[in-house]
Amino acid sequence: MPLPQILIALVPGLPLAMAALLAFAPARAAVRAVLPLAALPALALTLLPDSALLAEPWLMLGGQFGTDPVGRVFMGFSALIWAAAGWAAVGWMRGDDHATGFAACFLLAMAGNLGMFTARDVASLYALFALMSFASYGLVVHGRSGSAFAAGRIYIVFVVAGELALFAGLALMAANAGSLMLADLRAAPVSDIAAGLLLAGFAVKLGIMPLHVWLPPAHGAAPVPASAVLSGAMIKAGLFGMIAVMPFGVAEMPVHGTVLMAAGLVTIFAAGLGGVNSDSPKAVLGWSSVSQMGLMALGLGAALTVPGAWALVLPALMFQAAHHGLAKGALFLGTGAFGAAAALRGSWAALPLLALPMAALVGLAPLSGYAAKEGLRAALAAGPAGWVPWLVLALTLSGLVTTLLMGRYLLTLWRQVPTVPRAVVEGPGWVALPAATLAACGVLLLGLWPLAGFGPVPSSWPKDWLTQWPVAAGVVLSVAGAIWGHAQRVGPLVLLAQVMAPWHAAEAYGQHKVRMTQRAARRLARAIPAHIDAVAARWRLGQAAMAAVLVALLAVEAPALFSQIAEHAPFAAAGPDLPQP
Amino acid sequence: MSPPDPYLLLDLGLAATILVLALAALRQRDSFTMAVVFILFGLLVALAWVRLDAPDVALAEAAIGAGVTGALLLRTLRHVGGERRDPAPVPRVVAGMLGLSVAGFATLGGLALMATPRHGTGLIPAVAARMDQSGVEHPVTAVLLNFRAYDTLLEVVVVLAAVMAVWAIDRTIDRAAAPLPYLPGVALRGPIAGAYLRLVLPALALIGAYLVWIGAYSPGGAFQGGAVLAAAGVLSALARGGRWPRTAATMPLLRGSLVLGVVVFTGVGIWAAVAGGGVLHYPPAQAKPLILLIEASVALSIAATLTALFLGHMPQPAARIALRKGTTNDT
Amino acid sequence: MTPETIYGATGIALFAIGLYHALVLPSALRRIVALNVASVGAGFVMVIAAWRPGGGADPVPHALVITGIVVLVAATAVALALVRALHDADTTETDDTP
Amino acid sequence: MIPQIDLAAIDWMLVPVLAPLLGAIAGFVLPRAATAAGMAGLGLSAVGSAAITAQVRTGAAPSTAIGGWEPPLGIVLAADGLTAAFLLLTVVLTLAIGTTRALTPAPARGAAIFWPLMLLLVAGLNGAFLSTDIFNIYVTLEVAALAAVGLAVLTGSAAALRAALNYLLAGMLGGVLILLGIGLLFHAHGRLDLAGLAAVAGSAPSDGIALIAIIAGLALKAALFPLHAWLPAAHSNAQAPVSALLSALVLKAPLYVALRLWVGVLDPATASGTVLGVMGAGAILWGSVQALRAERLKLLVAYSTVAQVGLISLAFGLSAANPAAIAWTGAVTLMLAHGLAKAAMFMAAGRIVEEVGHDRIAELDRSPRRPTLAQFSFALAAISLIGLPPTLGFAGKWQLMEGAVRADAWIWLAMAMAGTLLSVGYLSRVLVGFLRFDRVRGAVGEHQGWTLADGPPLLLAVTAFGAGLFATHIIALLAAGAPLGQLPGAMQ
Repeated sequence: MPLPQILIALVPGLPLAMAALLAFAPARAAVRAVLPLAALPALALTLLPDSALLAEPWLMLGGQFGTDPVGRVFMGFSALIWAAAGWAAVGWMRGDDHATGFAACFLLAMAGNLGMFTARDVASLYALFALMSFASYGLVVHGRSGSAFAAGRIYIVFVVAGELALFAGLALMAANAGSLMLADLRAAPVSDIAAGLLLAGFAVKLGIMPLHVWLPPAHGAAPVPASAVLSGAMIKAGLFGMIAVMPFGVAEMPVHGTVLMAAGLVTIFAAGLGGVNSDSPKAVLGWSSVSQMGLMALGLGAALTVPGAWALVLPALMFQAAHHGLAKGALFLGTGAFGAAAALRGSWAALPLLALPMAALVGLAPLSGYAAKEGLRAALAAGPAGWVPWLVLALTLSGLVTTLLMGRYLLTLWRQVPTVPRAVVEGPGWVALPAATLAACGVLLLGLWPLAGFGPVPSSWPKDWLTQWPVAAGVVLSVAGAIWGHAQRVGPLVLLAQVMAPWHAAEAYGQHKVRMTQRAARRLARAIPAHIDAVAARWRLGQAAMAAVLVALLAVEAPALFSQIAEHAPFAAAGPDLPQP
Repeated sequence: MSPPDPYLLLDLGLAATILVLALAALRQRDSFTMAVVFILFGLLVALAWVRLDAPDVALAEAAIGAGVTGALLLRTLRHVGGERRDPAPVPRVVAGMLGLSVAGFATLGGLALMATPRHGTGLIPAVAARMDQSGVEHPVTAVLLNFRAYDTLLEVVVVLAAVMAVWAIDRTIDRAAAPLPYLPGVALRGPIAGAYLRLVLPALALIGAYLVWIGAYSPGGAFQGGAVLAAAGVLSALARGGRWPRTAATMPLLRGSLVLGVVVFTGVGIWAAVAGGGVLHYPPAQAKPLILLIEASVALSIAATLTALFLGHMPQPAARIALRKGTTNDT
Repeated sequence: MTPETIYGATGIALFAIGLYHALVLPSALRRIVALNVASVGAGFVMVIAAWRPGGGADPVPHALVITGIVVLVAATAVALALVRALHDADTTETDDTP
Repeated sequence: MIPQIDLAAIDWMLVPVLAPLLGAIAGFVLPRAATAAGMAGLGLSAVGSAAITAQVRTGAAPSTAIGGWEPPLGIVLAADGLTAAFLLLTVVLTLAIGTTRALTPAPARGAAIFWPLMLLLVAGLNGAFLSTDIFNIYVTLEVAALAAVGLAVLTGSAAALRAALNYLLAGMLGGVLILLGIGLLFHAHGRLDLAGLAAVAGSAPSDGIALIAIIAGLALKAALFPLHAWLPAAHSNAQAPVSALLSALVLKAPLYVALRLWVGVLDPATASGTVLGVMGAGAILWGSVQALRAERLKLLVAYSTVAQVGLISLAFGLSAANPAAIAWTGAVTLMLAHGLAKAAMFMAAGRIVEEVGHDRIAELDRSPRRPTLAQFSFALAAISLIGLPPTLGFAGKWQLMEGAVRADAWIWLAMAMAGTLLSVGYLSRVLVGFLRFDRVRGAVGEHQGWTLADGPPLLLAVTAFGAGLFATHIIALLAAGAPLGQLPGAMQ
């Protein structure tokens, strides 16, 4: 078997094999120590130019795997993030009681996430996507705390709902297309229901409002290395899924496009509000991810409305995904580094590490974030005419939102220093070095992008420095907000209480209502089946059912029966009898 | 048009009586009367089937459907001393619904049956054409033991499965506290009963053997003969108070006689396969002796299994029974 | 009217009587009897399927009915054994056995 | 001199019936050797089933006229892909259950009688799968039914006796209904072989009534809602290996026969399919709701069987919507998946009860004893039952969905989806208990209670989980040589 095909098999195969090895106690320590290596086949495959095809007709419903330029871009940055997070996890999990379980979930999710970029058929794509989603549950609840289980509960509810929507949508598309190959799916016409189900299913992973509910708590609850891959790599899987199955650039679906764009517009700003009201630094980062995914929704919606724009939108979205993944991964790992530094009494020491990815995220020139925004701006300009001004405005203002969120992030970081395990305090390099690597890769992205084969890097050097105004405004607003908030805390508390009183009252009332409704629902859920049970017993369900079944079958068969009986005339003479022997 | 049937009135009367007896058996208050009416019902059904040119079936219904089932019913009633009714009967509304739907089903079914012409020839020519290869002269026996012998083999297996299931049920009962399994009060003991048994048992055995033998030529056969032999077995068991013989040595012998029919049947089938014909494909020359061999062993097994079903408990070594009778709450 | 119609109707009627009572009767013992009645009804249908006006009946349905009778007596025996065992179990339950 | 035996020329068709039969007799006559005789019988029948499957795979359509008598007079045994799949399922499940039984120390009651009864059950089921004669199928079903009742009482509790009585009465009623249907069919057409009936069925007025009687009888035997009242008690009060047999295997026989009659013999366009589909939908909802409420683990698993049987019979509803489009292979794959997963679940549940000492779901997370392997098997089986990829359940559900989409049967599709969602709900009740440790009093002994008996359920669960990877093979097998007509909608 040639090398590329071996690598394709290894992309999900190596992590799965390592996960299987964890079942053997003697091998556990060794496997946990080489966690980052599991992402190497994917990295290597990214560098191979050819798209190799590996067909496994025996696998599930006939699996086919291969690489193409889009998949390789996703695989490249995702594998980098997985490797860095794995590296950090080696240190983070030292001495943790549940380290083996974490490693198993981590490897399974990695296999799903990296493997799905090579899938060429629906069943494999869905299977790997589901593997990633369900294995991540283990990452979210790893802390075993009440809040972790609460976050996990919300997470799993959304995952199951999303998987159901995806399953139904994919089955519909596959049936329409008459094939299980993704390429055929993209070429076939798609029904509105199928498109809606698919967009909704993948949007759950992307965290586009109103399907974002699970994301901030989950990203906040997971341990730092897990948050990094959740936010950096895994939510991009939703974007890849949409690109892989939907007929972008072919079909024109104005309704779906409009809904997506509207959701994106809301997401960008509402997520900002959510983040500013959040108290935990990692949850703030989660909200920031939601806000950034709103940008993705804008691009996708524009391309659905005007298929011609897809040629521009696709590279812009991929660049944005790669940039955001690397920067966000670095920031999450950096949060861990900050915790370690704070424990060593040198919070400031971690700031340089955080500065670079933060600057990239807010879109400061000449970093990758600015380039990403410029690319997206150019692409959106080809979108639907009526929407373009709004889209561009939203894109510009998103810089302001992100800056505010970063300010909030720093503030909460300072107030609520994240706790880190002893192993990381003793060796801060375990998180600092991977974070720095990812940040550096973010810078290198500008240089490496042309190799991906999607044209040159969008301009990263602004012609007019005034375009940076949202960042400046955001910084000013953040500082002002922080000062004002501080003043409020020490100042006239009574005034604050009065201002906030209606809010609190409304909140308490709402909570009370929700609790009552929940209790009533629970009581009903218990009472109704019990009542039906009692009635069924009293009325002898078993016996009455026989009557019901007989009547139903008779009713269904009666017309044919009557017509046949009438045809044969009742009491007909018997058929020809046998002559006497 | 066929000429009017002189027996038509008899048919109508017989049919009406059968229906009335069925209803009477089911709606009768007293359980014992119910069992007796049910046996009567079975005998009249047998009569109707004789009228319909089905003497073999009639014999089977009389011996097994009425006789064995009736004996089982009476034996159960004796054990439980009357019926136990559900505390809450089926509500009238449900019963009414059921009655309506079953009546609808029956009306439509009856109409459809009337409207359907009976299949002209059935399998009569198919059987007639192959009778000379079957090894026996009686067509029903030819069907049971040659043409559809596989069905009959499985039928014997069903009876064997019933014995195993009954013994499994018997195993679940805690005998230390439960009533003794046998039938006190119906024991056939004393000099008169003994003389009666000495007279009746050989006669029954003779009748059973004759029925098996005659099956090759005319109505009769393994199942009917086996049922008569079972009557002999039950009577001799009643002479011991409804118990198996006490000697533990009877265990393997008893189990052997229970499975004898299946073993011989299967053995002959496999032998035929090894001999080259295929499973249960008797060589025409040996068909008759083989069929008689199978019939004899199946009849013995049927007799043993029906007796076992009637007694309803596993044979136990004598020592254990004595222990149980002596002390009720040992260990 | 022929014996076929008379006994065909009798068979279906017996089946219906048995089916109805197998579902509504209050004691397990009677339900077992009712099932036996229903099975006799099914037997009637087969016996008239075999019957020919001039004599010379079809032997195959006869064999089937015999098989059906034996199968049903086996099932009846098991059901009655269960009735007896349940009776014993309930008797011991009401006693003050530990 | 060694006699030359031509293996290919051996007629394997009766081996899966006669081998367990002889094993049962040997075990019955020699109770001390019951285990050995039982395993030998199962092994020999496994060889026969494998040989038949091999013949089917090569494209041959093996069939044997017993005694050399051709239909319509004689009885013919025949095998196609569908038969082979169910023979294999029987082999895998009975070997696993038998091995568990052989590995566990014998229980006090009914130790010796278990083996002959189980082998008679296997003989009956294999006979039903292989037969092409409708009366012969009735007799084989009765063999299986009586043996199953004998097995169900082995726990010896009064509850088990009561449940077994209801089980037997339901089975007898079903059998009598089927017998009436057979009588009507013979009356009108004068034959009993399925192939012959297929050509003429539907032409006589009484065929409709025969169809109703047979369907009602089979539905009663398969515990299709609302005729399921006997099932939960019978399945939850039996010993664990017996529950596994009853739920995973015995229920499949009437479903298999229904499928055979539906696809091959009766008129599939009949609107009765809608009735069966509605019953299936009711089963999904009712079974799931009861499973959500159940307080005992085994009762939950038993109710989940009710729901899963409903899911399988949705296929009949789909066939009413558009007979040409429905993928029966999906329904069959689901049956196989449910068989494997449910057997693993019941046996794992039995192990959990053994280790923890009770099966109250609400208190499972309080137990300091955690039979980890059994819990793992249960979880894997649950994943297959829910139908997550790459399990066999997923493969089945996927094909069923595709059939539903092609038939434009939106309501049935929504019902199947609801069933999936509900199964996540009730199974997660149990799985969450496995994962929680915060309510344990005392030290947690995570690795207590590994015994050899954990092996077979684990193996079954892994098979149910991993077999989805080889779904194409299963689909190809189902499409292989079909004496009664290929399953419509088979994917190539």
